[in-house]
Amino acid sequence: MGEQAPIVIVLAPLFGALLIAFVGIRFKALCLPVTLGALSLSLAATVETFRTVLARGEFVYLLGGWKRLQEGDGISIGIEYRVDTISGLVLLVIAAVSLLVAIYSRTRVVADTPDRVPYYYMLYLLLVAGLAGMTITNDAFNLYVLLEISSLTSYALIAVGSRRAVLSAFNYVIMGTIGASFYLLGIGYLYIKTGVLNMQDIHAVIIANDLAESPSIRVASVLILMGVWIKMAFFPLHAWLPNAYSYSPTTTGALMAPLVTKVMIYIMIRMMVTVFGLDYSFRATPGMPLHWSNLVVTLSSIAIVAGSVMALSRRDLKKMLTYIIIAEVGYMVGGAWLANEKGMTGAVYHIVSDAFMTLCLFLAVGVIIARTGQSRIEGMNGLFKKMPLTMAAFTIGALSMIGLPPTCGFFSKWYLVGAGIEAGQWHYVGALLFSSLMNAVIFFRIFEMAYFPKEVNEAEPACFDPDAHPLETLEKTPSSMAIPLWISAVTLIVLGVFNYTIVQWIASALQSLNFFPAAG
Amino acid sequence: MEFFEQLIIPKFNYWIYVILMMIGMRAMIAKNNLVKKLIGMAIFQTAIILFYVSIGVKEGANIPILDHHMMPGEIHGGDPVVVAEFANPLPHVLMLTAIVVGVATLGLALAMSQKIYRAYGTLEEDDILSQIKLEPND
Amino acid sequence: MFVLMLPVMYRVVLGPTALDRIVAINMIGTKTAVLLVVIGQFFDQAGMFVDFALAYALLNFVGSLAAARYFKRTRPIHHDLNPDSQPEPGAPAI
Amino acid sequence: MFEITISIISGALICGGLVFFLGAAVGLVRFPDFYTRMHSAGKGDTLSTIMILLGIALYQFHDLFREAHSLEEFFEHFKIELLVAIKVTAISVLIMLTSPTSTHALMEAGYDDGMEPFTCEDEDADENQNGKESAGQ
Amino acid sequence: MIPAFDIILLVFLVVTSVIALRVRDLLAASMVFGIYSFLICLLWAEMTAVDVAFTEAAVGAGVSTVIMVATVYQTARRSKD
Amino acid sequence: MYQVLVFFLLLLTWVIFSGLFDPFHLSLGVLSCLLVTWMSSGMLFADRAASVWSRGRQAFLLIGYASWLLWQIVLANVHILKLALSPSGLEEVRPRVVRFRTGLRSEFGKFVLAQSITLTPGTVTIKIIGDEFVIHAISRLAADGLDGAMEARIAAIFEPELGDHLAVVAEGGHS
Amino acid sequence: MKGLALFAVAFTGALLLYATGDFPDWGSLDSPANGGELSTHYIKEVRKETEVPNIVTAVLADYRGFDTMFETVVVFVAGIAIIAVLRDFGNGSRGYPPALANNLPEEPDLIVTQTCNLVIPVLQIFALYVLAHGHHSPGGGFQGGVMLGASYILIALANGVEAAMKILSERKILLMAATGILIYSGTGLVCLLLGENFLDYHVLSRILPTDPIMARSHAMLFVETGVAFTVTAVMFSIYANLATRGTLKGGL
Amino acid sequence: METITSPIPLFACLASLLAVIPIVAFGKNPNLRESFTFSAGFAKLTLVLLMLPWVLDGKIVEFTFVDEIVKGVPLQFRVDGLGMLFTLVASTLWILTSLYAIGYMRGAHEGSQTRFFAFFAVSLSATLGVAFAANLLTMYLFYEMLSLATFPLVTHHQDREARTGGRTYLTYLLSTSIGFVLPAMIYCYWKSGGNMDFSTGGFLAEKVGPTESLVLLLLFVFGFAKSGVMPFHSWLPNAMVAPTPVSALLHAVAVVKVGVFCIIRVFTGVFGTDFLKTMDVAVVISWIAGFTVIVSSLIALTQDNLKRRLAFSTIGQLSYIVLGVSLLSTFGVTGSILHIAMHACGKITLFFCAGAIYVAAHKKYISELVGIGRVMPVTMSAFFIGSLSVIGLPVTGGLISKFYLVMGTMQAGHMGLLAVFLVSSILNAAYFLPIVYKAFLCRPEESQFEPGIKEAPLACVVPLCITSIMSVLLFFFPGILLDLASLITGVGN
Repeated sequence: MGEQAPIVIVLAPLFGALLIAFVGIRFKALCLPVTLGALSLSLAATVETFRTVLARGEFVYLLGGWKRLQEGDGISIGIEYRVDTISGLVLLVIAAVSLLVAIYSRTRVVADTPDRVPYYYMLYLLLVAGLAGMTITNDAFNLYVLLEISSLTSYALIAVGSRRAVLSAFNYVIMGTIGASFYLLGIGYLYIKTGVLNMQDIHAVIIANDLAESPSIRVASVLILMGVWIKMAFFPLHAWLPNAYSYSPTTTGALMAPLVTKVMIYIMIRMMVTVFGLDYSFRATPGMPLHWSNLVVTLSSIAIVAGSVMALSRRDLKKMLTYIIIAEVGYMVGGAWLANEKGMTGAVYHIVSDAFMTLCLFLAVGVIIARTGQSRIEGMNGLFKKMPLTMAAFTIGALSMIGLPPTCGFFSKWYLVGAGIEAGQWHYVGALLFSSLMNAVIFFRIFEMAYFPKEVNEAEPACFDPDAHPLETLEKTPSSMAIPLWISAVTLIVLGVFNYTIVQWIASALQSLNFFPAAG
Repeated sequence: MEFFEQLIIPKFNYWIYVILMMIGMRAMIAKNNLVKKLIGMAIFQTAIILFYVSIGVKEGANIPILDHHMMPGEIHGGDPVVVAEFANPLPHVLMLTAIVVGVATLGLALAMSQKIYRAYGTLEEDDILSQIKLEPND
Repeated sequence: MFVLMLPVMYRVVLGPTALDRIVAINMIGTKTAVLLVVIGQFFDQAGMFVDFALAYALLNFVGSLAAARYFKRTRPIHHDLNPDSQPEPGAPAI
Repeated sequence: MFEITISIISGALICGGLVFFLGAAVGLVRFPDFYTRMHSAGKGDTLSTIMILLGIALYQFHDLFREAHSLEEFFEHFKIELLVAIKVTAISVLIMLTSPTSTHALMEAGYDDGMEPFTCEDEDADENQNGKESAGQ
Repeated sequence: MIPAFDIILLVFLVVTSVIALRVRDLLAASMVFGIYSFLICLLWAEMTAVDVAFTEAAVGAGVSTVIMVATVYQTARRSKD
Repeated sequence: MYQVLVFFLLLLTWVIFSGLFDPFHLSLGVLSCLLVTWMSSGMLFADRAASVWSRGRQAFLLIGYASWLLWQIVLANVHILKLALSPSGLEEVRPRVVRFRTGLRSEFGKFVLAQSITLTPGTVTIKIIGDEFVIHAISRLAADGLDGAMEARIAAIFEPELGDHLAVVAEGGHS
Repeated sequence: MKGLALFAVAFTGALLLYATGDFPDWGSLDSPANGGELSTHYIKEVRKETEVPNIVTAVLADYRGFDTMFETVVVFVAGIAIIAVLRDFGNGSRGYPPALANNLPEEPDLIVTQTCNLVIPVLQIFALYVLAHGHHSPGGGFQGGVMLGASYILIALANGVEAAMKILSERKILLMAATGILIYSGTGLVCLLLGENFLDYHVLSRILPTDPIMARSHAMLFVETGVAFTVTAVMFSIYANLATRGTLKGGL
Repeated sequence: METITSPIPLFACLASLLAVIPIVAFGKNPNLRESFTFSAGFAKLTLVLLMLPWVLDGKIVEFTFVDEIVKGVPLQFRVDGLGMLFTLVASTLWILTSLYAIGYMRGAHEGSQTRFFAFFAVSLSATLGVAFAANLLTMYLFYEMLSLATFPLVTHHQDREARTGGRTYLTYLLSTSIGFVLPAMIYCYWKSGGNMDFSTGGFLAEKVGPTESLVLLLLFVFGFAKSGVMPFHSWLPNAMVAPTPVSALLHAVAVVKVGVFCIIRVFTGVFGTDFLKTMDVAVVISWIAGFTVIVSSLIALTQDNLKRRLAFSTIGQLSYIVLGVSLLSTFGVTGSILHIAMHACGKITLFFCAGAIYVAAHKKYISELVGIGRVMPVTMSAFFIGSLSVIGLPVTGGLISKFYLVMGTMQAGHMGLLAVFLVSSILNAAYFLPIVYKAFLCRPEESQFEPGIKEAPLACVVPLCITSIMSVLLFFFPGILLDLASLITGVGN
């Protein structure tokens, strides 16, 4: 079982989707159990894989049994999966988050998309399969295919929402296609110079033929980065994200917001580390006036500040959260490009923690919307009294977002700030702190609103368009929503307290890399 | 002139692909009509496919299908395969996938544009935006 | 053959109406099938290329049929010489 | 000898096809309205395609008598070439079937679309039993 | 590959793509896009990528164009640009 | 019976396409033909009850007709060529819409007739409404050429019982 | 917006052209991609390892079979997604503008119908031929599937979508699409159950009466069939939904 | 130094945290609820007292939750003299405050008492956590927890005023802690090579240069804004919108003392006084603190609201402590540590009194208190004792700590700062004694009180009596505190 576990991670959701296609269309009640079963199986396989990785270190699964040439030393002719602790962690996050959101979705999917439940769950499962596959694969092109699966499913998952959702999904399609195409082009540029597609082989060829200086490789790296940045909504390229996430159905937002951008960041890290190599990524290129990584870190500082400021100016909870996501993306990109081990560790750790933070907040907001029927900040009056448990979980998520101990948000900030100090990137440190403060302001504004009783307030228009489903509000929070919310909230603290274990796992994967301090 | 011989002629395909890609991308970003955007998207994707297929071209090579008499099953041993005789199959494989992805994306995007039309009664981006401005927004 | 395609392209470009273009397109499509066979001859692999020339011929038909059906299924547009100035008759008024 | 004959015949067919194609193309440009253009396109296209294809089909056999080591190999070649020729012929049959259909379909589309055919009211209009129909109503 | 074919086709390709994007009648645009994919298909065939060409033929002629026409049918035919 | 016929026709098509005669591919062919027969056998022929022999006869006659038609097509093209290339060609373009009624009953017959009209010089079928054909002719000459000859030939193939009646018309018109 | 777009496009173009000078010449034999170990291996060893003459098919369905499986899933996703986005289950018409004036009553055209009746079986048998002969000539599951789907589209074009839906109903479409992937991944899964890695077809020789190499070849046919199933169903479904605005009634 | 590993610190900390559960669970039954508050308080005090002998023996009690929460830094409790002293004060006063709170809350008919008591308990846990923290990170963790846990207490009334107060409160506390302390802390972590344990010599000693240490010191001093050093002081007067028990315990004892406690920790544990002495930078802090002392006293003079006056007084007194520790002299540090306890007892008395006055007479302003000594003699006597203690007059504990502080100034040789002490003492007297004077010595006819007013409920009066007595007792028996303080300064008593 342990040997085959990596493939089960991807196959379980896939077969789940098929099963829904076979039986779920007729028996709608079976959709959710099938989904849950598939995701649980996937989670189990992930845990098993992760245990194997912890026991044996990085390991490789050969699809189709095509071994590398020359007794395993040569290039890879098939497709392989490669799991190390970092990808294992990301996989764990994907499996856990998707399972939680699936539980959460029990009442929501039926409410949001009453007549297309089976389709929704099929797309849901396939999105998870795509994300997991992206994380685990070691083949640059296979990654593209899986990227497209996850993109297509996410377009559809967004577009099943209100009519604004369709519009934003369309924008997402345009942006996403440009992003994915850039990625594909980048792979093409790599392929034309190296002739291989396996990530490690590409790296080996670049090193062996000393291609790092060649324009093609340089352009390839830019293209891949641009592509991945578009997909992760890195600041100047973020325009698609806020509308897409905030107008989509609750479950979609709760699934995509924690996972999609994070997986893209993981892929960026993967590209930097595995394909191009740190030496390439962080070295000052002679022809360039600007230090490569300096530039990116500066960009990410801008992203952080801009994301926070934009988040502050929103009056809609979901929108606000989406802008916070944009800021958080800046955290991780900047962390990864700080050119030191701490930064990379922090970035990976932040992937994990941010996934759960976002999850917690989105779930909480989902509950709030389900209960109050709208998501404007003004509408949150007196929520602490009305739904104390939800608000408590929301508070934990918010505190984590702000970065208060002992939640995991604090520790990721800890590593990132530490790395920023070490790298001497003061503006990045400043941006991090600034965004923490902004988050504090943002969330305490909400707390205030929710904590203090209602003051005079004119009729607040709902942000949903009038022809969407009439939002019927629930009398009490169903346990299918409360339990995942609380699990995620508790996970935030657990992740925080045991952050060092996680960081050690990350470090064990990074330790073979030869990090060096960035000059300047 | 030397520039011409060195950079343009031997890499003609690559130049055209860049041009096509720019055309497509500009349409994707700047066109007002959603369907036009999608046509631009399709052109953009074919440009990339063109790039890949161009990678795999070999001077004087034939299509990457072995002749029957080269198959060991038919006549044992067969002629040795000369690599230069066959085009590089790998880009073709990759592009098959890319085409499929392209058509899938196109279909989905068209479905969305129909739904947008149903909701807003137009496919022009600026009209839709002006309608949205009238809606309650955050 | 390509030279002969030029006038057809001329119709495609200028066209005045969409139908003119479609006619031209249909023609190009058929010729494409032929060209495929010709290319097959170049590669001395006609057997392979004939297959998809055949596919092409069949599918080209689908394309024109769809276009024709479009006209059949829409309300007639009253044509004058500048069709681009015509409003869309089916568009809901919003 | 055989080779040359085959080549000449197929060459002639192909050239004929090209000429017709030229006619069709020029007609497409010169003719005054959609319907007449349709005539040119529909017919010229069909025939030129068929002719070129038949030419190619014949051309398949041009190297039938190339060096063959055995009779078996000869038949092998023959079989392959025959198949290709039949397939090419099949394409032309299909085109013969589909091309007029699409011509017709487009014609009808134009007709339904209310496109005014450019007609000449001849002096002997009454010769047609049902009279002329001005389209579009 | 056949360089002469290649160059002609590529030039045609650029022309067609520009037309497809400039025509205001969306139906015509989608049909021109059909030509575009014919040419692309020829191009692939000429570059020895038969399988790709086959796919492009099937998709471009059989599906892409038709679904675009279907969309134009279900939405508006005129475009502002 | 009908389906068996269809099956063998399809198998013939398959063999033409395939050109591989090893058992593996043949069996695949049989499988596919069965599948297609099952899926869409209803489409090929309208009259399912017709005997094999009558079909054979029809097919045979159809081939003869086709060769005649081919010649007509060549004529048509020469006509077009003339119109298109000669400087005075455009003068002769005198398009008109003609309507006439056919005596053919079967749909397939009508279909073949319409196709033939489209392929013959100067005329294109626009519409078939019931028995009435709406035809666009490019010149007066072409419109005049629309006599019953073709109809008669078709009738001879598909609807022999009609044939005699029509043949007379054809004789008259053809001279 | 326009200026920005122009800038972005120009920037990208310049970037791409910058690298073009670095490329190996077009069509060169010894560029890394063409002369590299990977493609050389595929061309040289394909007959030894898989016994499939069409190298593209071999690479597609075997060496990179996993890619292709997900390619099929992409198609499946597209089908599902379009249904999920567009499908109008009859109760989803709140607040939409009144139905377009476009839907005229259906009147099948004799000529078109007849032609289609003749063409469709040929198209179908040709599609299946393409599918079955993917090993020897260009084509394979995807191309065959698209053509098979196109044949149904043709039915819809000739006789209206509803007529075509009678032959291939929505439920059948879904089942068929899912079956396709099931065939593909099931083939892989059987390999897994037989104790080898996913999609490692040679192990199928234990249950097929062939040697491991031929097992690969035959397994490729299985998976191509799977691809064809999915593609057929989805292509038709895409058309049917788009043509009818998701109502599956009337429409183009 | 002997180390004992024992979970008692954890239990002590958890005692109040766990009490939250029954408090919330029995929210409907006030008496039962408060009995849990009390039992938790006593349990906590008992646990703390259990550790006291060990600490006095010079042993250190340690407990580790998480071995390495970040690399090289455990999540750990370590009880040493300073922490013990602070804990002792806090847990003793909690019991008294609880008693007082019951009286006050019921007397003033406040709502949401369950929430009040629950967060009260949480705050106490956080305070203990800060006190026990073995390293900077653990301390920071509980510091933030305290900020958050007190927010609902500050904004207890949930009205507009509370909203403003709460907003100011959190803005100051969070922005400084995130903006200043966090980067400073991470910088320390990086500089020290992954070690954050408080140690007598300071873990950062010899690792930073003068400029860096000055910047870090400033960041810490301003960052721990709970200490109220100007210019980050204004949250404190604003937080006085809270119910008086909150002001009393938290803003006289727990919260503000946590701030200065942290600063003391930074001086002693992070940098080490010896190391700081080698670089002449701490004097900057001294002057800032001195400035705060004077200015806040002057402002206090102008305040009419009793609680606000007390608040400004608190700001000044806190700066004494900061000043004391920044002198880096043994006496100064000792004085600072002692002042935590002394000022706590004094100031809590004063707050209790203010609360009692409010409960009994609904008076908030000093100008309204003329003659109140006649109707509420017990309360006002206690008020008098408290003022004495805060001013630093005998026979109260305040004298002792002030004595040490002045000694410390002289030891450090900063005569200017000595002047600060003197001036501020005079100012202290100037803003407290008039109140007492007016309360007792005004003519009866000036009294504004109608006859019905009498002493506040017993639950209010008893605690304030006890605290005032404690203030006096501390003057006579400061030994145990000195012992504890000497454990930090390393000087035998």
